[in-house]
Amino acid sequence: MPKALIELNHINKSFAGVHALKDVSLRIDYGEVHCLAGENGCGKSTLIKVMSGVHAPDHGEIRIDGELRSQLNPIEAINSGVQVIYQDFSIFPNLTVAENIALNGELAQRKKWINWSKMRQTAKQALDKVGVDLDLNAKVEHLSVADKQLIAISRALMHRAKLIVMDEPTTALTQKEVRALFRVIEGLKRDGISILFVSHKLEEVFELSERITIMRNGKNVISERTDQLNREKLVYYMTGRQIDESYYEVEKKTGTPLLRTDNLSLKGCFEHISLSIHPGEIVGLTGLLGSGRTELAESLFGLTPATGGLIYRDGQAVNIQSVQDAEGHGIAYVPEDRLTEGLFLEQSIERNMVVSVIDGQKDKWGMIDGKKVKSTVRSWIEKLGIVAHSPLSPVKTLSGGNQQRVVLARWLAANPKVLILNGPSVGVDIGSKEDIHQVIRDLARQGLGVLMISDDLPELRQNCNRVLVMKRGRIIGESEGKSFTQEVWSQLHDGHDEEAGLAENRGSTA
Amino acid sequence: MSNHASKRRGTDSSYDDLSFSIKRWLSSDGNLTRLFVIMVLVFVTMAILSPRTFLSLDSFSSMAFQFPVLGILSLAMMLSMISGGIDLSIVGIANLTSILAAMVMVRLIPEGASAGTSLLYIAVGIVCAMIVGILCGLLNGFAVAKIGIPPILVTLGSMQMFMGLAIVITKGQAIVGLPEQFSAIGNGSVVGIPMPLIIFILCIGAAYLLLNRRPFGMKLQLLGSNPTASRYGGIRNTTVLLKTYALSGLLASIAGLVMIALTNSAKADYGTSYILQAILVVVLGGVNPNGGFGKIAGVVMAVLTLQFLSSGLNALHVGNFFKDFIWGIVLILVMVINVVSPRMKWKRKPAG
Amino acid sequence: MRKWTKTSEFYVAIIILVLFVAIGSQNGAFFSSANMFDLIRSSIVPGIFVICTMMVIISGGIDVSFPAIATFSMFSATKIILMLDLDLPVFVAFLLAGIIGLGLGLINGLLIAYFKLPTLIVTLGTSSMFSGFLLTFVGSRQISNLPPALEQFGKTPFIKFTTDAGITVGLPMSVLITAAVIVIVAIMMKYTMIGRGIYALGGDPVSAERIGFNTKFLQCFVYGFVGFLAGIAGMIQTTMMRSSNPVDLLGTELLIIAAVVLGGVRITGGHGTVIGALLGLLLIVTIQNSLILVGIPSYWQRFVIGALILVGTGVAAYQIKRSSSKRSSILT
Amino acid sequence: GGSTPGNNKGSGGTNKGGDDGNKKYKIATVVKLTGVAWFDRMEEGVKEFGKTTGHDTFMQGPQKADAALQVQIIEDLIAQKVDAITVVPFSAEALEPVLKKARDKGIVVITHEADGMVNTDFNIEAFDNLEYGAFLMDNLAKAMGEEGEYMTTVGSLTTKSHMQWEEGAYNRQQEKYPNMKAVARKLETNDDQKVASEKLRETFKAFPNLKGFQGASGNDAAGAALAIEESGLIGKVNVVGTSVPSVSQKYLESGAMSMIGFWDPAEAAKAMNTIAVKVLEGKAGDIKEGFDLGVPGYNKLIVKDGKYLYGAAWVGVTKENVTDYDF
Ligand SMILES: Nc1ncnc2c1ncn2[C@@H]1O[C@H](COP(=O)(O)OP(=O)(O)OP(=O)(O)O)[C@@H](O)[C@H]1O
Ligand SMILES: Nc1ncnc2c1ncn2[C@@H]1O[C@H](COP(=O)(O)OP(=O)(O)OP(=O)(O)O)[C@@H](O)[C@H]1O
Ligand SMILES: [Mg+2]
Ligand SMILES: [Mg+2]
Repeated sequence: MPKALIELNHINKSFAGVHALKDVSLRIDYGEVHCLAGENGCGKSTLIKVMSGVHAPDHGEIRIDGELRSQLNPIEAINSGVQVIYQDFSIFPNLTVAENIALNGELAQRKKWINWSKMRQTAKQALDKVGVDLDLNAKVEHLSVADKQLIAISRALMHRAKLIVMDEPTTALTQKEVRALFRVIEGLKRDGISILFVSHKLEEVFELSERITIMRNGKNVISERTDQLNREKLVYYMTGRQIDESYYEVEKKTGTPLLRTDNLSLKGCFEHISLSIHPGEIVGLTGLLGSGRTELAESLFGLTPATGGLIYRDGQAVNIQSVQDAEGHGIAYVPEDRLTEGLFLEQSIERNMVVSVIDGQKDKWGMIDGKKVKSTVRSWIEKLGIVAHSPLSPVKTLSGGNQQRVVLARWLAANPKVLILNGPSVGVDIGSKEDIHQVIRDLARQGLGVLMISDDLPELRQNCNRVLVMKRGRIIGESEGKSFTQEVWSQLHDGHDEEAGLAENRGSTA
Repeated sequence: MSNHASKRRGTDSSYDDLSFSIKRWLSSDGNLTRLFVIMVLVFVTMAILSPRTFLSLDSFSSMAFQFPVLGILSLAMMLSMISGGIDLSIVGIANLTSILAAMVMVRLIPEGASAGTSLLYIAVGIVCAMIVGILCGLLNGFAVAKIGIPPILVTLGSMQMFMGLAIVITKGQAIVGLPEQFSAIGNGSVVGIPMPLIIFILCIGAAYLLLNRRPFGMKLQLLGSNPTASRYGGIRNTTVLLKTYALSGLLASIAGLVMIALTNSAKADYGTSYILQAILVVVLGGVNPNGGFGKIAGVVMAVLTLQFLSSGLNALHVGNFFKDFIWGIVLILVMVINVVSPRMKWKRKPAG
Repeated sequence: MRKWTKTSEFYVAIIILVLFVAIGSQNGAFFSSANMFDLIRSSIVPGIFVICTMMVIISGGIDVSFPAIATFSMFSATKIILMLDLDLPVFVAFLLAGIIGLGLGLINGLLIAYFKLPTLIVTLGTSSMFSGFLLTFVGSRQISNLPPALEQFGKTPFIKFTTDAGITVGLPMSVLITAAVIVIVAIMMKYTMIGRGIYALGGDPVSAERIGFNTKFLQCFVYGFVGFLAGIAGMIQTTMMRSSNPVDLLGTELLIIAAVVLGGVRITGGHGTVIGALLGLLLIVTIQNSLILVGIPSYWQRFVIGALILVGTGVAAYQIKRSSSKRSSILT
Repeated sequence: GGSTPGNNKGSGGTNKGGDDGNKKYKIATVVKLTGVAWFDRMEEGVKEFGKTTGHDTFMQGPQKADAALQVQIIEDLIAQKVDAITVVPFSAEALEPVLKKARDKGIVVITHEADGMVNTDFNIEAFDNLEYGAFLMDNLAKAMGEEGEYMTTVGSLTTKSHMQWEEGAYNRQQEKYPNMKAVARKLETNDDQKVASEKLRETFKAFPNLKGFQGASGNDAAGAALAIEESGLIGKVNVVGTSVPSVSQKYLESGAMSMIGFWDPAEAAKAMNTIAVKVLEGKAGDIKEGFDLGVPGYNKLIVKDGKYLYGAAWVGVTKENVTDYDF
């Protein structure tokens, strides 16, 4: 057998009480695009952190270029040619774009002094590779999640790496950037650089990878050439069950819409938005970053009240100036950035779930009714199939998919009439995603109106009656849900105006 | 989907158990257990070092008169710290409000008032103090929540303002001669329990209900751990912060009232050393200075530990500076043990 | 170039200007060279403290022990030199104080880096320990007769001239030390890997470790360096006051932290500049040293200081909140 | 208060002193603050008294100047069942209840710097505060040639004795020196030399004709003198205040300081302890107008209302006699 670029043999790793990796082995050859797949929490990220020197394994060996590395640390791993795009990006919100991209290169060369103009140059090159244009001097905290992800990607790309590990690099990206990233990966592959790729989006997995390693519950299940696998097999290996692509079928809705907006606008963000959502409808909303879709959602939820136009709930004009107003009108919102906007990471699952309904869980003394809370929590854990050791453990100990369900449960518990979902299945594994979709569809069937913001075309296609496309703060088109394909999307979006070729001005839109 | 869910279900069965068990409560938080052990250790050490003075009834009664003020102030500090802030103005509020109360009780009271009348004035004084305490707290809360000034700056500024106002009002002098019925609060006992201790226990009870049983408490803790998420989660951050600082002000005014009852006089600069002590107690008690977490039991144990240490060392006639030295060592030792002991536990039984 | 108008430094600078004009219009003596020099003189020791505090806060921590370290270092160094009874050059005294400070700072650093203890708790604890130890075991009595070299250094002016009114106006040599510290730290924070590492650490400690910063070293460096600077600052205090007082400086930490935060150094870490921290200090020092000039009766002074801190920070905070909430339009 | 020392020394004194005249007592001295030169000196007196008389004497005090801490220390001392507490209150009013408690338990209480204290067996003052302030003013006036502008500082507006000294000085100036004028009064220095120094510089800018400075806290005069020396104002601005010789010697010699006043805290400690022993031995009745405690400065006590005693223990020190003192 020829020498592998990196070889992990019989790796074991435990955290306080959790046996995260059980005798896992992984081999990546030179110039190979390798995909690591598995459900949330099966140990992918941990395995990656082991090979990048962040975690030391309890047992097992790591070989890079055939050489045994017993005391691997991050800087050594980087110097051995292993670059990682971490799932949480690992970038610095307080530093500039240029620094975030160029700093660890300088660090790896053990530089003592900083040459700012050289750093900016390096950063510019790296960004050009991915084809994005960002203000190099902007602080990263003001950028959107997608931009942050692009920075993390650029940072990894600018190195003379032998292996680039990408832990879910596309979660926050829209179609445009995903395509750009894939082109870059093609280029890297031609240069003989190996890629280890983690993604829950199966189309991406099949499009890119040459070999797939599947993990389950901290163990290897199988490692197989991609052409030997198909979608069904992959899903089965990952989840141990069959998941069929299905579509949300409902009859055409008429009558008073649950929610209707009339020429809604917010200065500088969006204008002339008129849309309506009927009971039982799942309306998709998509568009590139900075198209104003998140701002629209946040206005409907009272976070940044609209400055013009009207909102009707059940035909009644309503004034939504605060989150409490929105709640009062039965509107719920699951934000896009789970970690900062959605979750109280250190707090218990229980608290995370009841936060929006806590005022309704009082006993006659005005105290929190422990029994009521517990039964609410338990019922939602069961309804959504949340896997947790105990509802009292911190929510940060859950995997991404389960965390997403907790946020969903929080708002479903408030019994909303209109549910706005911003990226409902970002970073969620295929099985969980299916479960979440089922929950949403069931609720819609019972009369809930859903506005689903997503970049995931299959997700929109499978779940939505209609899909709206936004661009530069306006709705520019609408499509039947089932026929919403890549082509339709491009047609709607790029056909809108001629300046479509211009680079989007990003960076200023947080 | 339901069969899937049932396959994965592994929820800890003790979750449904609503009954209270000290064992579970202590073991639910290792820090609390360790703090308890350390409190007992300090007590035993002091008892061994000076059994006759430290272990006497007089000594306990003396301690019981000493720690309630710091205890109540620590509760006030704890609330703001859970919200992710800090309240440096508590002592300022305590003095300002108690000076107002004292003025009502001393200056406004008519000459030769009957017992009933003076009780009325005492009540008016107490209510005045509490209302002003709440107002002072609201001022802090407004500056933090509405204007967006970092809490440490707000309360540092308002601390100076409140104390400055107290100096302006009193010209720096003490107000003396509080009615005897009022001093009884500071120096009297009910069935052998000193009044200040009773007031402290009442404050603990109220704070416990508020923090652990009222929705407000949960909101406060959630807000403290992630203010952005709490806004997205439908919590009125402004209201919660206003309430928090107002409560902190209220508790401070209660502490102030106990303080003037103990000293039978009110002055602008009483208890200034309590600010840092309260921070110390609160962090030793396990309250996260970044917000989100805090257990009242921890704070109470920390106050007691400090008191045992302080009275024990006084009994040994060591200098006060040596007390500082020991106190610093104990604080750091506690924290190191908190970090080291769970690590050791994992080593003993991995993957438990 | 609209961007720097969004920074807190900008607003603090504006507030300082407004304050200068307001005070100057009340009393022209405010703009006299004597007064300006006095403001600088008052900032010599706090200036170093502000730099220390800024570094610690940027690194994501907080240090309340620097006054205790400064006092410990200056007092024990003075005592040691008096005991040796040699006519040592003055830099030996500074070096000695610095090294003692470094040692104490490293205690903080090691506890924080290796046990991952919350910085506030560690420094509260060590602060109590250091000053307790000093006063119990080293001495508690003010030293009024300094070693000759120190006394001489304290008396040597850097600049000195006599005004028309016949007052000698000047600055002590130690102002050079503070200036050097400011320049060195400013360069270090901006142009060295250690400086950027401190920012990275404050921005996201986990990521800092992942991209290869030695975070333990960085934390030890920050607290050690700050200890060293505090020791130097303590010795400056001794030479400026021409006596070494073991309870001096204690209790100044909160105001220094306030000055730093006022200057736009974010208490949560990762953000801040030397200029900002110094502006914050200038604002506080100006307020404290101008109340008599403006004619505020002594009974009201404390109240006015508090109110000005609230108003100053309030205006700055409000402006920043407003400017950051303004989005640039995405509409065409 | 109508109480006389005789009926109040009561229980503690008689039942302890009764059996044996040579009984050794446990006497605690509680001071405002430890770690400052002043109270270090007092501790010397406390120790010396213990050594010469054989009583168990010791000194305690808070590490920060705070009434609440002092209350706590006394609470603990009551629990320790000492025979007598002699105390220098940070804030006299704040100690009334706890000292009452002490006396109720039969502990003898002697106070110092707490004129008018109710719950005490005896309060002994080194002197009358107003008179001491006037004494300092006389010296300042002399240095200033009885005319010109002057300023006064106090450690804190809440420190009663400082305020009384300042009042005494101001009253004396109003009475006797009409050509003098107070341009800034009672500036707070927080007992900090640096602050005192800055206050003088600032006041001088606001009032360029300033000729005099009177400081109350032990650090004020030295801070002001430093500023004067550095600003080349020696001879233009005159400084008097309370200080100790070891701190002010060099300024007195350079002329930056005209004169300092103080009383020897060691002697005050001895005086307090002597009175405490007298009361414990049941001889409180001896203490009458003109009584000699056998301590320098307290050889001819003035007695007011039965239990308020005054010595004449202040010392004025100038360049000439500063070397006579070694603390
Ligand atoms: N820092 C940690 N502390 C404790 N336990 C951890 C830690 N990191 C991971 N684990 C445990 O390791 C297990 C696997 O984690 P890991 O992050 O590798 O999963 P993953 O496969 O990357 O998940 P995903 O695919 O969703 O990213 C989890 O069950 C978790 O309990
Ligand atoms: N700090 C932690 N403590 C305990 N467990 C943790 C911690 N961080 C992560 N985990 C565990 O690690 C597992 C994986 O988490 P992670 O978020 O990496 O999952 P993931 O597979 O990447 O999920 P997703 O694909 O949805 O992003 C989870 O099961 C979680 O329980
Ligand atoms: Mg992962
Ligand atoms: Mg994941």
